[in-house]
Order: sequence, then C-alpha cells, then structure tokens
Amino acid sequence: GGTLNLYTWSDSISPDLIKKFEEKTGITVNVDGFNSNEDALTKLQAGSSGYDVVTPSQHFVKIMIEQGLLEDIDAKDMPAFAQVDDKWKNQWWDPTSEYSIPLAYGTAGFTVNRDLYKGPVDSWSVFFTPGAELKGKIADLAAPDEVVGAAELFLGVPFCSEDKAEMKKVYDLLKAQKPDVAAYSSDNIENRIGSGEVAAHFWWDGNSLKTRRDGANIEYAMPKEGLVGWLDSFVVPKGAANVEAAKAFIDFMSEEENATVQYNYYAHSSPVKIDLAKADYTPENAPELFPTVPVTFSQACSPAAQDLVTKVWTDLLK
Amino acid sequence: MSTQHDVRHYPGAGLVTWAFFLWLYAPIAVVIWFSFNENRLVSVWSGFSTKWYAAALENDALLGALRTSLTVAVTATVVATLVALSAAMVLTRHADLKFRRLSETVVNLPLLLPEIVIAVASLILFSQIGFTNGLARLIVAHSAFCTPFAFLPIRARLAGMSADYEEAAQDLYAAPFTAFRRVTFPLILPGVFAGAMLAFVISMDDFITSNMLNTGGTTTLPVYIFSLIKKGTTPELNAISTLLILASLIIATLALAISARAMRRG
Amino acid sequence: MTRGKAVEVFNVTKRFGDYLALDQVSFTIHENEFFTLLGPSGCGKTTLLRMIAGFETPSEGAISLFGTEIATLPPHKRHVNTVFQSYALFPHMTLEQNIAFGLENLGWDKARRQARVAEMLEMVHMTPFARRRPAQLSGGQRQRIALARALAPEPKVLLLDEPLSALDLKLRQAMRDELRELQRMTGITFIFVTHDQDEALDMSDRICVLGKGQIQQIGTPSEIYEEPENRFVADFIGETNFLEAEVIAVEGATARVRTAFGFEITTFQKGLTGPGRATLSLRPEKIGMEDQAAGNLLTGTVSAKNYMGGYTHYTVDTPAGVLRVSRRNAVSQAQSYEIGREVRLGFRDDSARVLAQ
Amino acid sequence: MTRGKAVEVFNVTKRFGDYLALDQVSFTIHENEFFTLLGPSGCGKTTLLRMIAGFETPSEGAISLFGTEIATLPPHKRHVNTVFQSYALFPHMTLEQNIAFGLENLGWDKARRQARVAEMLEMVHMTPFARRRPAQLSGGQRQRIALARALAPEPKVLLLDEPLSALDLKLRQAMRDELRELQRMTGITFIFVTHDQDEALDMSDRICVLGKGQIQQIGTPSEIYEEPENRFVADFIGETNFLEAEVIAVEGATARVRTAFGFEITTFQKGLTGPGRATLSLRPEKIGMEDQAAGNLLTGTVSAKNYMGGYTHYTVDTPAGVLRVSRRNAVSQAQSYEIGREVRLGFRDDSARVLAQ
Amino acid sequence: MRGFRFWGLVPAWGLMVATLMVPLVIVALVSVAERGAYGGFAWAFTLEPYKEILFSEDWDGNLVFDPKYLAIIGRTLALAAATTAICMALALPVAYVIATRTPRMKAALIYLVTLPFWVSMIVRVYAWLIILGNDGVVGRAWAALGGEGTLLFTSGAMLVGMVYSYIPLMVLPVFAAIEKLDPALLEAGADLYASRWTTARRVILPLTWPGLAAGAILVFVPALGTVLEPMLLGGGKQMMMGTLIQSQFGGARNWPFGAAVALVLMAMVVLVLIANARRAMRKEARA
Ligand SMILES: Nc1ncnc2c1ncn2[C@@H]1O[C@H](COP(=O)(O)OP(=O)(O)OP(=O)(O)O)[C@@H](O)[C@H]1O
Ligand SMILES: Nc1ncnc2c1ncn2[C@@H]1O[C@H](COP(=O)(O)OP(=O)(O)OP(=O)(O)O)[C@@H](O)[C@H]1O
Ligand SMILES: NCCCCN
Ligand SMILES: [Mg+2]
Ligand SMILES: [Mg+2]
Repeated sequence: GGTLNLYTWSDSISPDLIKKFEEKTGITVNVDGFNSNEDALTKLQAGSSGYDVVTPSQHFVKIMIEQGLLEDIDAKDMPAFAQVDDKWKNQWWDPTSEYSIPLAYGTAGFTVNRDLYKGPVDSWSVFFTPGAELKGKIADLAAPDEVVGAAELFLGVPFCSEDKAEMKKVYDLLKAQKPDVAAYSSDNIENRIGSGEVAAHFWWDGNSLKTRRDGANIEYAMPKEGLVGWLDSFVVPKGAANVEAAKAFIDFMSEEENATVQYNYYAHSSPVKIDLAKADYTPENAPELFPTVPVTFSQACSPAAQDLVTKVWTDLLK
Repeated sequence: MSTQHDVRHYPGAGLVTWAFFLWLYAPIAVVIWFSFNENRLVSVWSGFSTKWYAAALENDALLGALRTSLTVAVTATVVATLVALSAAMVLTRHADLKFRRLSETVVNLPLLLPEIVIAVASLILFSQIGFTNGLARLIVAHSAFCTPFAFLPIRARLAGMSADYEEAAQDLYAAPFTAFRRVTFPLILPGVFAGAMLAFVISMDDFITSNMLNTGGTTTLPVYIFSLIKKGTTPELNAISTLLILASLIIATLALAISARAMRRG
Repeated sequence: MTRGKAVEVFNVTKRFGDYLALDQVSFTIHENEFFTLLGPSGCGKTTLLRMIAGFETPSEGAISLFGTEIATLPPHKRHVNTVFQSYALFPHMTLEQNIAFGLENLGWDKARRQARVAEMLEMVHMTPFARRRPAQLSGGQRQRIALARALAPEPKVLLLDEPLSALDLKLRQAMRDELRELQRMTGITFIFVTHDQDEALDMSDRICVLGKGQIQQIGTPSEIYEEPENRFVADFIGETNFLEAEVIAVEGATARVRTAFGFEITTFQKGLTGPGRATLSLRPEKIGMEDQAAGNLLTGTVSAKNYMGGYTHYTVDTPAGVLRVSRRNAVSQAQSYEIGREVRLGFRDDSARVLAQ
Repeated sequence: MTRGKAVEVFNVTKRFGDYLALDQVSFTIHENEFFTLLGPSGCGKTTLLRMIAGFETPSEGAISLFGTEIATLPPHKRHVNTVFQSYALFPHMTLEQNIAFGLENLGWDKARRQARVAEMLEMVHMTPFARRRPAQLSGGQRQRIALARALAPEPKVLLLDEPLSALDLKLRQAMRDELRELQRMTGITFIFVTHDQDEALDMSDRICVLGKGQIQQIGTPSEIYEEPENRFVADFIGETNFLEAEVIAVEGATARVRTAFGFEITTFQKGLTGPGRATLSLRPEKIGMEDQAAGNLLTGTVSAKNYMGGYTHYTVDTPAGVLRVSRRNAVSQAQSYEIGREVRLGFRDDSARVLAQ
Repeated sequence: MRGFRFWGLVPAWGLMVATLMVPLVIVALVSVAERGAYGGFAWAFTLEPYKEILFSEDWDGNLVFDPKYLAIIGRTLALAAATTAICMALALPVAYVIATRTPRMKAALIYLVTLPFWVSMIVRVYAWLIILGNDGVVGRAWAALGGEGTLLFTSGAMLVGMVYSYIPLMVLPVFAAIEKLDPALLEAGADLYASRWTTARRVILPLTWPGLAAGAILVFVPALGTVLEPMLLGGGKQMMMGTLIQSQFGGARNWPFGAAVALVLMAMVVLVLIANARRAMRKEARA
C-alpha cells in the first residue's frame, strides 16, 4: 500500500515500468514533471515538497546535499548500487554514494529542423550567432543551467568562472543572440521543433533522438567546441514520507530488465547495467547518444560563480 | 416597429455583438475540433479519431489530478460558503455595525490582491511554519480566495431580500434561529447556491496558487494540464479539455437554470 | 371608555443617532379599538409601531401591553402581530403554510393548526387558493392573506403599517370596508398607520395625529376634523382657510375674536389663554355662497373656479383675504358663478374655529 | 373653436403583435388647448402620446402636426416636446445643462441659450438651484425642471405623461394650478395624460376618455361628468348609482323612462333609439336627504355612514336598491343620520341620466 | 443575535488574517531579507532587493541605474491598461445590445457571455495557443497574408489572451449599468432633438461610466498580476510582473527580490483601488 510521489524530468520514466511497479508492490505512484534543475531545487527549498523521489542532475545533487535537502539513503548499500557502472560511482557530487543512484546520462546541445535549416551544425556559432536562415527561429531553454554552460564552451570560458570579465563575454553573447530568439522555453520542445515553429532548439540528446525516430526531420548537432554533459540521479528529499518505497522504486528501476525498458523508453544513455541484446539504440541508429565531440560535465559552482550565472540570466531576460 | 425610428437601436452594434460571440466561442470550438484529430501533432489535421478520449479516460495521472481538484474544490467550497454566509448575515443585517466597511473589505481582500502575491505569500508562510500536508495547504489557500466569490452572490441576495421577511417571522413567534432556518435561508438559497458554484469553479480553475503550493501527489487538474502543455501537447490534451468544457457547461447551465428558476419564484 | 387598556405608551422618546424621531409620546389604546396613527411622511409612525412590535427599542419611556411592561421582550415573545406594508408574505411557502407559520412556532398541534388555517382562509374568502404561493395572487388577495396570517395566532393587538398603500385607488376603497368589518368581527385592537387622511377619517374609532415626532391631537374623526387643536392639525386634515384674528375675550372653551375684516365672532377655541393674536380656521364647505350664505356675510369676487364633478371649488377675493369655497353641484345644471362675478358669502360663528397662532 | 388645429389624429390603430392597443382613434386638438387623455390603466394613453412624440409608429392611420403629416419623422425632428412620467432628467447634468440640452441640439448659440435657460429657470422659480443636479431636488422641483426643459426649445405642442403621479397628494394638488397657469401663460398646446379623474376635471379644456383602446367620449369636464355618453364614462368618472329602468319613449335628446320602483322620469338620454331596457345614472351628491329631499321622493334606511370630513357618505337601503348618498357637512355640528334611521331621499328628474345598457 | 454580530465575522476575519494578512507581513519581511546563493533567504535587513528593481551592478562592479525591471513594470502596466481599454471598447456595444433585448433573450445572451468564464482558464489560454500557432487557423491566415514570423510569443498574443480571459468581467458590470439606465432617458434625448450618436455620447456614455469603472477594476487588477498568458502565449520572453515574481520563486531563486516585486505590484493595485475609491467618494459627495 501507500503512495510514492515522483518528481522527475517531464516524460522521463517509462509508464509501463510505473504500472509494473504498482502491480508488483501495491504502491500507488504519482509522477510530476519538471523541466529544469532550478525548478526541482526550488521545490525542495520551499520545504515539504511532498515528493519521495527526485531526479536532479549531478551539480544540483551536490548543491542539494550541501543545503541539507536530501535524505541519506545509504545508496552504496542498496542493490541498485551494484548495478551502477563503476565509472559513475563515488563521483564528486556524492563522493561516498550516500545519497544518489544514477538514472540516465547524456548531453545538452542543440537540434535543428532539417526542413527549415540546411546548413552545417558543427559549431555552437550556428546557434549562438545565427545566420539569416535561423534568425528569429531559435529557441533557448528557460533556465540558465546548461545554456550558460554551452555558451562558456563556445567562448572558451571555464565552467563556474568567478571572473566577471569572462562572464560578461558570456552575457554579451547571449544578449546578442536574444533578438534572434523566438522563445526561452523548456516546455513543449518536441512540438515546437518538430512542427517547425522554430528551426533550432537548445535540447538534449535523447529527446532529440526520440523525436527523430517518431518521424520528425531533425538533427542533433555535434559542435566542435563540445557538448555539456549531465547525469541525473535518483535522490530522496529530506522528510520524504515514504523512504522505503522510494528505495524500493530505485532498486526496481535499476534491475537490468527494467533498466533496459527504461533505456528504450527514455532514449538517454543508461549508467546502470542493461541487456544490450534488447537495447534499441546503437551508434548506427542513434548517433545522438554517441557524441563525436568532447563532453564537459556541468559543475556545482561556488556561490560567487553561481551569482554570476544568475546575473547573466536575469540581465538577459529582463 | 421599424428600427428606423427606434431611438434605442444603434446601427452596427448588432454586428459587433455577433462578431464578439463568434470570437468568444471560436477558440473553444477549435479545442473541441482538434480533440478528434488522429494526428499526434495537435494542429496538423490528419483524420478523425476518438482515440484521444480513450487515452484520456485511461490516464491515471489525469484521474488522480481530477480527484485532487475535486477534493480541494468541494472542501474549499463548503468552508468558503459557510464563512461567507455567516459574514454576509452579519454585514447585511446590522447597518450600525462597527468596522462594517473594514470587515467587508477584509472578506473581499482576495479579490483586491493579485493572486500571484497571495500565492507567494502563502508559500512563504507555509514553508516557514512547516505546514506540510499538501492537500491541507491547498484547501486552506483555496478556502480563502474562494470566500469572496461565495460572499458576493450571497450578500447580493441578502441585500435584495427585504428584512421584512425576517421581522415577519419573528413577529410570528419564530426565535431568531428558527427565523433563519425557515425563512432567511430558504429565501437566500439561490444566492448561496450561486456563491457555492462560483467558489467551486474558481477553485477548480485555479492555477497560480495551486502551482505555487503544489506538492508531490497533490497536483490539481489545471496544474496537470499545464504540465501537459509543457511536456508537449497531443490531442489528448484537447480531449481532456473538451471533457472539462463539457463538465463546466453542464455545471454552469445547471447553476444558472436553478438560480433563474429561484429568481422567477422569488 | 370602560374598556380595558390594551396598549399604553408612556413618555416614549426615540433617537436615531442625533435625530429625534419621537419626542415624549404618551397615549393609551383601549381594547377593541380601531386606533389610527396619522401623520405626514417621516413623522415617526412606523417607528412607533415597530417599538410596539418589538423591532425597535425606545430610547426612553415605557410601553405596556395589557398592563405588562414589554420594552425588553423580543418580538417573538410579544403577543402582538403585524401586517407589513409590503405584506412580507413568505414567497417560498403556500398560503396555508404562511398562515400556519405562527401557529407552528407557538407549538399548536397539527389538528388545531389545520382547523385554524381553514377558519382564517374562510374568513378572508381565500379558501380555494390555499395551495397557491403569494406570487400567484393579486395585490388585494395578498393583503387578505397577510391579514389572515397575522390574525391566525389570535393576537391581542394587531398592528397595520399602511396596509392599503400598495393597492390602487378603487381596490383601496373596497378594502377599507373589509378591514373595518374584520376588526368589528374579531374584536381585536387594531393599530393602523396611514398618511392618508381619508382612510383615517373613514375607518377609525380614534385618530392620533403625529407631526414632527410629537402628538398633535388624539380624538375621534369628527373631533379631529371639526375641532382641530392647532394649526398643524387643521392644515393637515382636509382643506381650510386661515384668517387673522384678534382675541377679545376667552371664556373656557369659547373665545370672542375680532377678525381683520370687522366681524366679531364667538366660537370654540383651543390653546388660548387671554387676549392676543389668533388664527381662525374656516373650512371651504362651511362657507355658504349666494342663496346658501348665512351668518357672517361678506362680498367678494370669484377669481378662480375649479369644476370637480361632485362639487365646484371657487376662489373668491374678499376683504378678508382670498377664500376657498366649495359648493356642491346638487343638481345637474347647477348654478355656476363665473370668474369675475361678485358673490355673497356667509358663514356661521360656530363653523369657524379659533386656534393659537 | 376658430383656433387652428394643432394635432390631428386620423383613424389611428396600433397593434403590439396580436394585441390591439388602439382601435381606429380619431380626434383633433386645437392650438392653445389643454387637452387631456383620461382612462384606466392599459387603455392606450401612453401609446397614443408616444405616437405623437414619434417613439412609436401607428400600425394604421395618420397623425399630423399643424397640418403636416409626421408619421415618418424621427422624434428628434418633431417640434414636440415631452414631460416624461418619471421626468427622465439627465442625472449627470446640472439643471442648467438639462435645460440647455435641447437648445444645444438645435444649434442655438451660447448667448441665446444662456438667456433662454435663465428665463426658463425664472419661470419655474428654480433660479437658485441652477447648478444642482436632479438627485438633489424634491419631487416637485424635479417636476418643474422637467417642464422647463421641455418648454425651453419652444415646442408647438407639449406632451405630458402622468407628470403628477409621482408626487404626494398635497404637492400634486399644488402643481395642478402651476401647470394650468403655465399653459395659459405660454399659450402652448398641452396634451396631458392621466388616469386621475380629479386631475382631468380640474385642469382640462377638453377631456378625451379612452377605454379599451377606443374613444369613449370627448368633451369639456362638465360634459363628461354631467352628460356621460355611456356606462363606462359614467362609472369611470366620479361615483354614481346605477338604477334599472324601462324606456317608455325617446324624443331626441330626452327620454321618458319608468324605474323599477315606480317613478316615471323625463330626462336627457344618450344612445337610445326606442323603448327597451336602460340604465339610470344618479350621482350621490345629486340625491337630497331629509330637508334637502326634493323631486322624486323615496324612503330608505341608513345602513352605513362614513364620515369623511367635508362630507358624509351614507349608504341607504331603499326600494330602488342600495343608494349611495353624499351630504355636505356645511355646518360644524352638521345633522348626522345614524345607522338604522329611516330617511327621506329625493332627486330631480334632470339629475338623473338615461344610458343605453 | 447580539453575540452573532461578533461571532459571525470571526471565521472570515480568522481566515483572511491567517492566509492573507500574516503572509503579507512575512512577504514584507522577506522583501528586506538576504537571498541565499542557491535560493531561499536568510533573515536580515537589507534594502538590496528594492535597489535591485532600479539599479544593477554592472559587469565592472558599479551600481548603475538599470531600467530593465522598470521596463517590465511598464510593459505590465501597458498591457493591463490596453487589456482594460480593449475590454471597455468591446463591452460597450455588446452590453448595450444585450441590455436592449427582451428579458428571455437577455438572460440567454448573458448566459452565453458568462459561459466561457466557467471553462478552465488554462484551457482557454491553450485554445489561443493552438489558434495563434503557426499551424493554427489564425497563424496560417497570417502567413498566407504574408505576415512576418509567428504570432505566438508576442505582446499581441498576450493581449488577445488577456482580453479573452477577462472580458466577461467587463461585460457584466457594463451590462448592469446599461440595464439600469432608464430607457426614458434615451427618449428624452431624442425628444430634445439629439440624434442617436449625440444621445450615445452625452447620455448613455456618462451614465454607463460607473459600470465601466467597476469593470476596469475587475479587469485591470488581475491583468496586472497575470501569469498564464505571458508564460504560454508570451513564450516566456515577454516577462510581466507576475511571471517575474514567479520566476524569482522558481528558476531565479531570489525570494527577497520576488517578494519586493510582489510588494511593488501590490502597491500598484492598492493605488488603483484608492484612486477608484476616491473617485467614487467624490461622486457621492456631489450627488
Ligand atoms: N433606522 C433608522 N435610522 C435612522 N433614522 C431613521 C431610522 N428609521 C427611521 N428613521 C428616521 O426617523 C423618522 C421617522 O421615520 P418613520 O419611518 O417612523 O416615519 P413614518 O412616519 O413611518 O413615515 P412614512 O409615512 O414615510 O412611512 C424619519 O425621519 C426617518 O428618516
Ligand atoms: N411595446 C409594447 N409591446 C406590447 N404591448 C404593449 C407595448 N406597449 C404597450 N403595450 C400594451 O398596450 C396597452 C396600452 O398600453 P399603454 O402604456 O398605452 O397604457 P396606458 O393607458 O398608458 O396605461 P397606464 O395608465 O398604466 O400608463 C397595454 O395593454 C400594454 O400592455
Ligand atoms: N530529458 C531530460 C534531460 C535532462 C537533462 N538534465
Ligand atoms: Mg412608515
Ligand atoms: Mg401610461
């Protein structure tokens, strides 16, 4: 019995798995979606979020741990932990693996609609300093998180820079791009890019892959400056009502068979063991998941650096 | 009579009115129309289908949100209507009351403040005092902002009802509460009903506050629909909207018909 | 006047904030009396009635009902019922239910209630309408039901606040007779409020004329009309001519006065104590014209003539001032005095009335 | 009757859907006449007035104004103004602005406008109130401003729809004189609508009695009251006693009839062509009582008595049926006949009027 | 009965004090607190959040006047005012036509005006999202007529959505005002030689003003705080005060600043209400 409230990236958990879990345990699962790490953090900060499982990206896991927002679930002792690929264990955001079990990883870049844009997609310059073909047909995400990171890659500014001059360059770049941006939105991206309402959209690898396989004529760019890397993990917010069920769910999701279903549904790379025989995606049919350019993971910035990121974004949007 | 001489007739006004009603209903018609679209992309018509209705009716998350919304709305409606009824009785029947205007303003306060401010304020308060039960948070907040909506029709009805009836009841040996139960209440019932309906709809419709206070497991219908829009819309959303429109129309028609009937009798 | 006292009002004063609505009002109403409160709008009639019913509390003074002081009793505990100006019939109840309402609150058992309701409906000739609702009735029918409802609990005193004012002229006149008849039949004390002098004169045993929050006069209709105690009453009730006069001598209830135009008249007076200036009140119908002129004679010129059907109103310029004279058109081709014609007028000493100025 | 024709109404019929509000109405109103439309509620008075003003169009028939057919003219092009029943003063304008409104629309220049407004305010004695708004006025004052506003543009005909009905009794009577005076002073044709017979009798040069959408009679006040042409008119105007009678002979304008109680009377008739049944109309004030009894004599018993101040109304049971008799209280201690007393009644032949049944 | 005078109001006061007044005081306190780097706030006293509305630290660390938030406030005011004005212009003829129908027709039309109001706001806004989108009816017509770019995500789109959302709040009071209007006044206008349009301008309009003013308040106040239209139809690019506040409690995680903007918004609303109350009082004093 009982209920389990999930707060995950929109449309990220396979509904079949949810149903299966509910049938198996008798637990009712509610799923709410978020579209930015900032939203997830805000929810937890407002206190008593009511959620039992949240799936923030690595740098936000670190912030949440530091802010005391997460429940220590002894992740390293969970069956799920055994399923995790070694390279994702004990990473900087959760050095002793007390709090988090990885769910998916991938990159943030941009996608173009090939019906509308025929040009090359080998550089962030296509996106940040658009030519006539893309002017006014670009969409950014609504939150600074990975967008600022991408701009930093393009400009060669290190992530979490505390140097104002460097961050001003980032600001200037985004500011210059703004007139050509049709929307800053993390919502409904699939429709917006798929239907050609915009021709280029800041987006994630797996989402782009899935939409392409659904028939949209789009292409995920491989900019030579690199992509922004991310890894989302299951964590349990402090004060969660149903910690046991949360852990059961995380374990369930990490079982090889389920992880494979999840992989096929979500279309992002899996940090836990999957049954490759049953996996849908290969480098041939899913180049999105196998980047040919460097991938740099977002960092948890110092307060000073974070302030600068925030300043870039608020100055940009006001 | 020939309209040529009718001083009340203004040429052109009728046309504007027609256009207005067209504009008022066109969007609703469009939503309904595309709910039968077979295509996954809402506004690209590719054939007729009712499959999205099937999907909507099987959507557990939707039903969960509906359950939450109904629980909140029904509870908030009851609370708001009782609070409003009691305040309206005092405010309309005691002209010499101290702080009458102030009290009236206080009851109407939610109407005077932008909802976003109230939502933010409640969010801060609740998080500060550690008020954690999601459903209870919504009920408290909704009760507050629904109160003026329940209050206005009740007060209007009470004000429109001559105090003679209550006096006549007392004159005929009814103690004050008997007078209320047997005379005042039945006579203002249409107002109470209209107020309750309004409160109910306002609560069902609320997005801003619910979105701010929303916690895991207590997603309300509008917040859920918003999340669908965020996620990427399919005609399922249109199907859900159509069902919602139908439900609203039925409720509204019922409410208006009942109060119109009462009005004719009164 | 050997009847018991139904309502006694002692020195009642009522203030609304600074406004003095009633000022030291005292009177006694007897059992089985048809007592009317008459006065211009705003004089405090309704306020007085509401204090007797218990909807207002006197600022000062006392009210007793059959000898029991009731100032602090809430309305639902007073054995007094009211017919409201707007009738205030409960629109959601049938006529039966309206009439039974008071009986239920008094705890009458069902059989007794039903019998009484039937009796009341019978009394006001509304039996066939028992199951209707008030909205389905005409004004006069509502009026009757309001009466039946108020009479059903057998009140000792019935209060009526301008019960006829919502009806149209012809119906209003018909209802006067019905009301009067009902009062005689039931023997209940009626306290009737109106601002219509015709109504008051027509129906009342006694009339209390209220003006400016004070009692101006209490008396039978003919006392009020024929023997007004002051200018206010003489002016408010009916039409009259006021003439300047000088008091020569006062002897009890009569006085000898000299009018500005030379007559010396001895007639009834009120409020005079000795010589000084006074006012003579002379009703238009008490002045005879030409063949009807008798008593003190005057000559004047017709300056206006208003044919009113049953009578003609003349305005006559005389040495005594402009006099209004009314003359009955007792025959079809009644003599008619044209404007400009000189006419003789006359009135008897005792047709005039001396009042303090 | 050598005056010109101000308004002519020819065979005007007005239907609202199936409902026939006016049926073939024709009459002529002369210049400088005070013409009254009198009739019970719903008889079509307002409808007729609105057709003259231009707010309604006749279903059939024609209306002309000083000889010009106006049926197709919109209201703002007719030189006719209206005093509305509710006055319809513009609440957001001062009195000045209300009065100037029509003049502005007619394009009068400012100086002329101001002069006319001042003149009008003067005429209705409202100069000190020029800057007030209608809400700050009493009923009678509003009435005056409505008049001033309607008269300011110098209309050829002034229409007044029950302009006094919103006022209280005393004021209503005072305003009658003012209105009549104003009409004489300005010489404008007044068409006055009322359902109050006293008002109509008191003010009009001629009265048109409307009933059931048709003209019942047109004539001077005394023609209407003394010589009603049918039962409707006799009944509607004033009070009367109707007696059954049998026509023995008709000779032009007179007839000889036998009443049920044995008299044979010769008097004026209307609408009879030969022997048959008829109705005798006999006004209460035309029946003499005791010392005043003369002519045809009857004996009866007083069954009710209503003291009304200026006169007393008696109800007398006689062999001829129940008669209402009114008696003037010409002296203070007027003789009063108590209920149950036997009294002698009498009336002259020519006080009665024979009407078709 | 006497006791009820007091107790009858207790629930209302209790509810409003607990859920509005106390929280507002806390908002005021938060608006002078210090923000945390990752969100939240720390109790302190600083006017930083208010300063931020007018000034910003530029990239060289200097405090400079920055009209960016003022621009948002200005846009919010402008859009709310435009919404109100359009609603007024639309409501007048519509309410007039409705008010002059037969009672049955009147009831039916008023029902039709209120009906969409019962439909979820979010659904109504969504409807415009579909219509104005590139594939939508209007969007396609726009493109076919050679219109540039997309109609969505513009101020115009927000305006359409806002007018659509709030129009019933204008029609109803204007209708009530016109219905109260004595038809004899229109006839009096014509009787005094005024043409229809003169009567409209000089009689109907001034007398409908109270209804328009009431409607203006009902529309303007929620329009100032609107959130859904800028989020969905404005594409998040056209910030308004409502979304600015919301973003400060969301992505931007600057609670004190959000609280300060919320207070500014509230102050604006209170100013409008006071102005309206004073106008009404002057009117009353005159009458
Ligand atoms: N509740 C009240 N508050 C203040 N003043 C009041 C109140 N009730 C009555 N008055 C005032 O007291 C005076 C007397 O009022 P009341 O209603 O008794 O008059 P009335 O004689 O019945 O008049 P009408 O014939 O118009 O009904 C009026 O001037 C009225 O304005
Ligand atoms: N616009 C209309 N539509 C339908 N019937 C109407 C209309 N105007 C008037 N009537 C009907 O026509 C008849 C005459 O109405 P009118 O207003 O002329 O009467 P009236 O003599 O002025 O009565 P009152 O004395 O009550 O004012 C009434 O029966 C009324 O119901
Ligand atoms: N599908 C969402 C990807 C999330 C990236 N952090
Ligand atoms: Mg009164
Ligand atoms: Mg009329």
